[in-house]
Amino acid sequence: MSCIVEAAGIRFRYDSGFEALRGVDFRLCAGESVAVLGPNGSGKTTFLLHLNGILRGEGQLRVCGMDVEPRHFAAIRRKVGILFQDPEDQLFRPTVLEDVSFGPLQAGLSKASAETRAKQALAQVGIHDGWTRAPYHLSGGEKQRVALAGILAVQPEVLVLDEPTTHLDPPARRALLDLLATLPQAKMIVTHDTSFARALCPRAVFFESGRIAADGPAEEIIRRFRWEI
Amino acid sequence: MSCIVEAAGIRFRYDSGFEALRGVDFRLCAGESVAVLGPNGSGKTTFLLHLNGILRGEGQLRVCGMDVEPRHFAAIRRKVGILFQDPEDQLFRPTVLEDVSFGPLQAGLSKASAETRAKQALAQVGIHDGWTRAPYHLSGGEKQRVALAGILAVQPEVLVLDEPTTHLDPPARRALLDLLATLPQAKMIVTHDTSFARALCPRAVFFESGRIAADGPAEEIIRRFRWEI
Amino acid sequence: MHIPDGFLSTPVWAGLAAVSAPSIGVFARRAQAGLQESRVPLMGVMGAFVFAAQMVNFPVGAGASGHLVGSTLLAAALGPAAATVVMTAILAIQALVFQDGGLLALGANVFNMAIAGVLAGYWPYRLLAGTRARRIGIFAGGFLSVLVSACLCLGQLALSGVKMRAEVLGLAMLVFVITAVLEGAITVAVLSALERINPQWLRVETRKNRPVLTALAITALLLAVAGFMLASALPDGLERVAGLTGLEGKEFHVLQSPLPDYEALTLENPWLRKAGAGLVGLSLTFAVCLVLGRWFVRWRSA
Amino acid sequence: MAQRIAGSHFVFDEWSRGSSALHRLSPRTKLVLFLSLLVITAVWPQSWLLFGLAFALVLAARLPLFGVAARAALVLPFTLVFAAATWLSGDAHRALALLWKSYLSALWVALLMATTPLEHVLEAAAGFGAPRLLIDVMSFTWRYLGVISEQAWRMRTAALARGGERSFEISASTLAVLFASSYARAERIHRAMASRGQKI
Ligand SMILES: Nc1ncnc2c1ncn2[C@@H]1O[C@H](COP(=O)(O)OP(=O)(O)OP(=O)(O)O)[C@@H](O)[C@H]1O
Ligand SMILES: Nc1ncnc2c1ncn2[C@@H]1O[C@H](COP(=O)(O)OP(=O)(O)OP(=O)(O)O)[C@@H](O)[C@H]1O
Ligand SMILES: [Mg+2]
Ligand SMILES: [Mg+2]
Repeated sequence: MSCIVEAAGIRFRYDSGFEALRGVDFRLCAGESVAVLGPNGSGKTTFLLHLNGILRGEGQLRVCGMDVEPRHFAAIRRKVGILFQDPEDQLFRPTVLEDVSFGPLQAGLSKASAETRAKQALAQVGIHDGWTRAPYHLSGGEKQRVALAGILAVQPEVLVLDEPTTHLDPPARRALLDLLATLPQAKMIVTHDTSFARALCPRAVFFESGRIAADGPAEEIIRRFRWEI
Repeated sequence: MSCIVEAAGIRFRYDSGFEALRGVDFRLCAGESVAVLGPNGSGKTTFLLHLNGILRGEGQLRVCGMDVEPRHFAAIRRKVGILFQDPEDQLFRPTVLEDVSFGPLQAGLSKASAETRAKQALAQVGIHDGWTRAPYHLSGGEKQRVALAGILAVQPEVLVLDEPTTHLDPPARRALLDLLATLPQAKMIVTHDTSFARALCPRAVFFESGRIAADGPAEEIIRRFRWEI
Repeated sequence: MHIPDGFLSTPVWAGLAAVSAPSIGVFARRAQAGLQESRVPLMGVMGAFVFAAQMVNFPVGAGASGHLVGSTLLAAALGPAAATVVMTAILAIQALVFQDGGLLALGANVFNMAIAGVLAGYWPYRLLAGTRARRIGIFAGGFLSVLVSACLCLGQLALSGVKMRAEVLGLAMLVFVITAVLEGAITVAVLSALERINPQWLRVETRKNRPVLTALAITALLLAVAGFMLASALPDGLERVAGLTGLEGKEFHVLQSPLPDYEALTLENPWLRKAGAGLVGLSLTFAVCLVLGRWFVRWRSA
Repeated sequence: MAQRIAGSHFVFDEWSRGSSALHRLSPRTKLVLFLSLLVITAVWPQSWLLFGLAFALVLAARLPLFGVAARAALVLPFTLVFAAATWLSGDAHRALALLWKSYLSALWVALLMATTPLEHVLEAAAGFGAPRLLIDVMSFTWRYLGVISEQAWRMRTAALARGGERSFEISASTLAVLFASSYARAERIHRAMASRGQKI
């Protein structure tokens, strides 16, 4: 079977000597949505950063059929779209449109077609104007949507979201839920918001001190670890 | 009746000219717990920052029987403990223990008794070691706990918490819920997490574009504004 | 200490622009050599950090307070070449967006604060960082970076004919010395706190012998002292210097041939003569810098 | 302990998104134009005549006259000190010249920035040969200026809220922690850039 992510025995130690991952085994197939649950400090964010080679530990890791190695980084980073925890860190260009077209431009598109792509992605997240606004003029929810558009503009095969609902008010959270439900890509969603996880992901994995302690139906995992909020 | 917070007609305009508060009326009495709900950008955080004089707008504001004026700031700040939205902002000392003992030290305690106080507060939030770690290396949830300990160590009369659960995993969130339920102080809790609000606060106020649009039983307000997550 | 436009005479701002522009080019190339991609956001965010840090007041008693300038801190954290580039970015943004310092005077301000200030701050740190006198090195760095920038600034103003009475000058010097002591003290306090958090951030260069930087640093120091002495000794210094070096005569010939119609104007207008002298100086310095820059690049790659 | 970056600091950002002829002029042309005006102001003794032109341009660009004039006035505190010193040394004429020259020059820069978004000014400067690294650093510095000074302000607020007094030591450790947090932020930004396929 062709899987998008195949990880086996991933181990990683930070410079400080702390061993954040201690043998992670994980598979994700096309079109699947997985919730990534687990306590604070269990290594969820650290694991995500391995998927496109930003952190590199020991073990076997293949993404979209390629080993995660420097010569494949460019290709892999086009297929894996990671949305980080703080949208402020992702909007690093002076205007919304420039920011969203950053990815396509880096992928070698012309300026014009990168901007067309960016506008499509912005429309997908429900932003139809204000393209020349600067990021610091946006509200928290808008920042998050622009950041998501920046990921979508690269047309990745898998979306990886790190706590996408923090700071969103309930209507904005519902809007994000609806938006994500319409996107066809495979998804990995790190979240402490179990009702969000349950609404989007039939499957869940549970991290515990640097390992995946359980993998199975989201309902069951939430019940088993008493993870209900 | 003696009320801890009495606010009438608070208006505030940021330097940018944006009018973030447009007449807020609010009362909080001893032992009460109030959930502060409302959309992103409706002025919740701005209002909290008025309670101990960090921002100063127009209108009448009395806290613990004192007008919020420079000559009362020191006294008021010892009675009002504010937990900020982003724990990153709150941890401004080089180590965890120093950070938590900052408040007691400023209140005039000796170094030794300030540290004892700090260790008690850290134990309350479930941190029993790692006192000399640098706050910036902690995971999101750990930061939030340290920040909360910093507030508890001052033993204030009213706890004002701005989105205290955003980065907490479900067990930590439950622990915080239990902890807050046992604390006798009056509480104001800004949150988008309605089940947390409901579990802790019988009463809720709802902010909307710089005003309190509704004040009443939490259940009713959540239903009325369709604020369920 | 950010000199606005309108203060410096044309030869001074033009000359300094001609020195600064290619130097920044050299520093940028230097900072980029062996630059991991991650350093660009780091440098940018550090620029924003210094900007924000400059707004944090340090109370020193009696209701007075000072703030950090940051050259030495930046040099310790990023190395001198990158620190120079970051300081230049800050100065340019201050000139463009905050009307703090002029745009034509940017060359002068960059020279005073980003080049001379950073180098004067870095060298004491570099020399003493590995020894027991570490704190003294840091203090001296902060102190010198501010004092050198201030002296250069005063010197250039005087050179441009902004007259100041001795008392005023003395008062200004006093203020500068106090600011410099404060910068030293703040830098020591912040760096010590940083060391407790993570000592890896503060780099002590292990590579030895960099003759160009040493030379530049010493030149900067000498220039500062010379500039200031000149400023206090000779109120209308440039004319004297021009007279001494014979520039006064030459610049006339240079101007004469391409602009014959304006000959009378040229003769009568001292400001045009000055501008002419400035242009000559500018081209000369620019040429020198280009040659130096080329040589430096070749020397680096060799 | 920390002043706040006021929203008014971002006022150019608003103005520069206008649509007058001056706004639409190519940024390179504008850069050359305003640099020339600055040079003329610097070398021409009668350049105060140009005040008329400056205000005409402000109106032509449909900018608020008072607002732009006030922006340019930010230069005055420094100027006033030195003008006073010059006046004291008996050169009233020169003192006056210092005042109007620096003010007029500030007006030109304010006009440039009020009609051209900063990122376009930077692109134009890069087109004229400014080092790419410097331009990139400026762009990042400008982007995170608000974020980090806001954070500095909130840290100071947090210290005050816990009864902190203004003190040298607290300011120093706050700056150290702010440095640490900025360092971590730079790391996260770099990760975000790399994740979106930034070429190496
Ligand atoms: N740069 C770093 N250096 C050293 N240790 C780190 C670093 N970043 C994270 N850690 C540590 O690694 C562990 C795993 O961190 P990680 O961020 O992956 O946790 P997480 O599962 O995402 O937690 P959370 O739910 O709180 O976000 C934590 O204990 C954290 O303290
Ligand atoms: N420093 C500032 N300068 C200018 N405007 C500001 C500033 N801080 C906040 N605002 C604006 O004031 C409004 C109210 O902000 P506030 O932070 O109080 O909202 P909030 O209700 O806490 O929202 P959230 O739920 O997202 O935290 C927002 O529109 C915001 O953009
Ligand atoms: Mg995480
Ligand atoms: Mg808020």
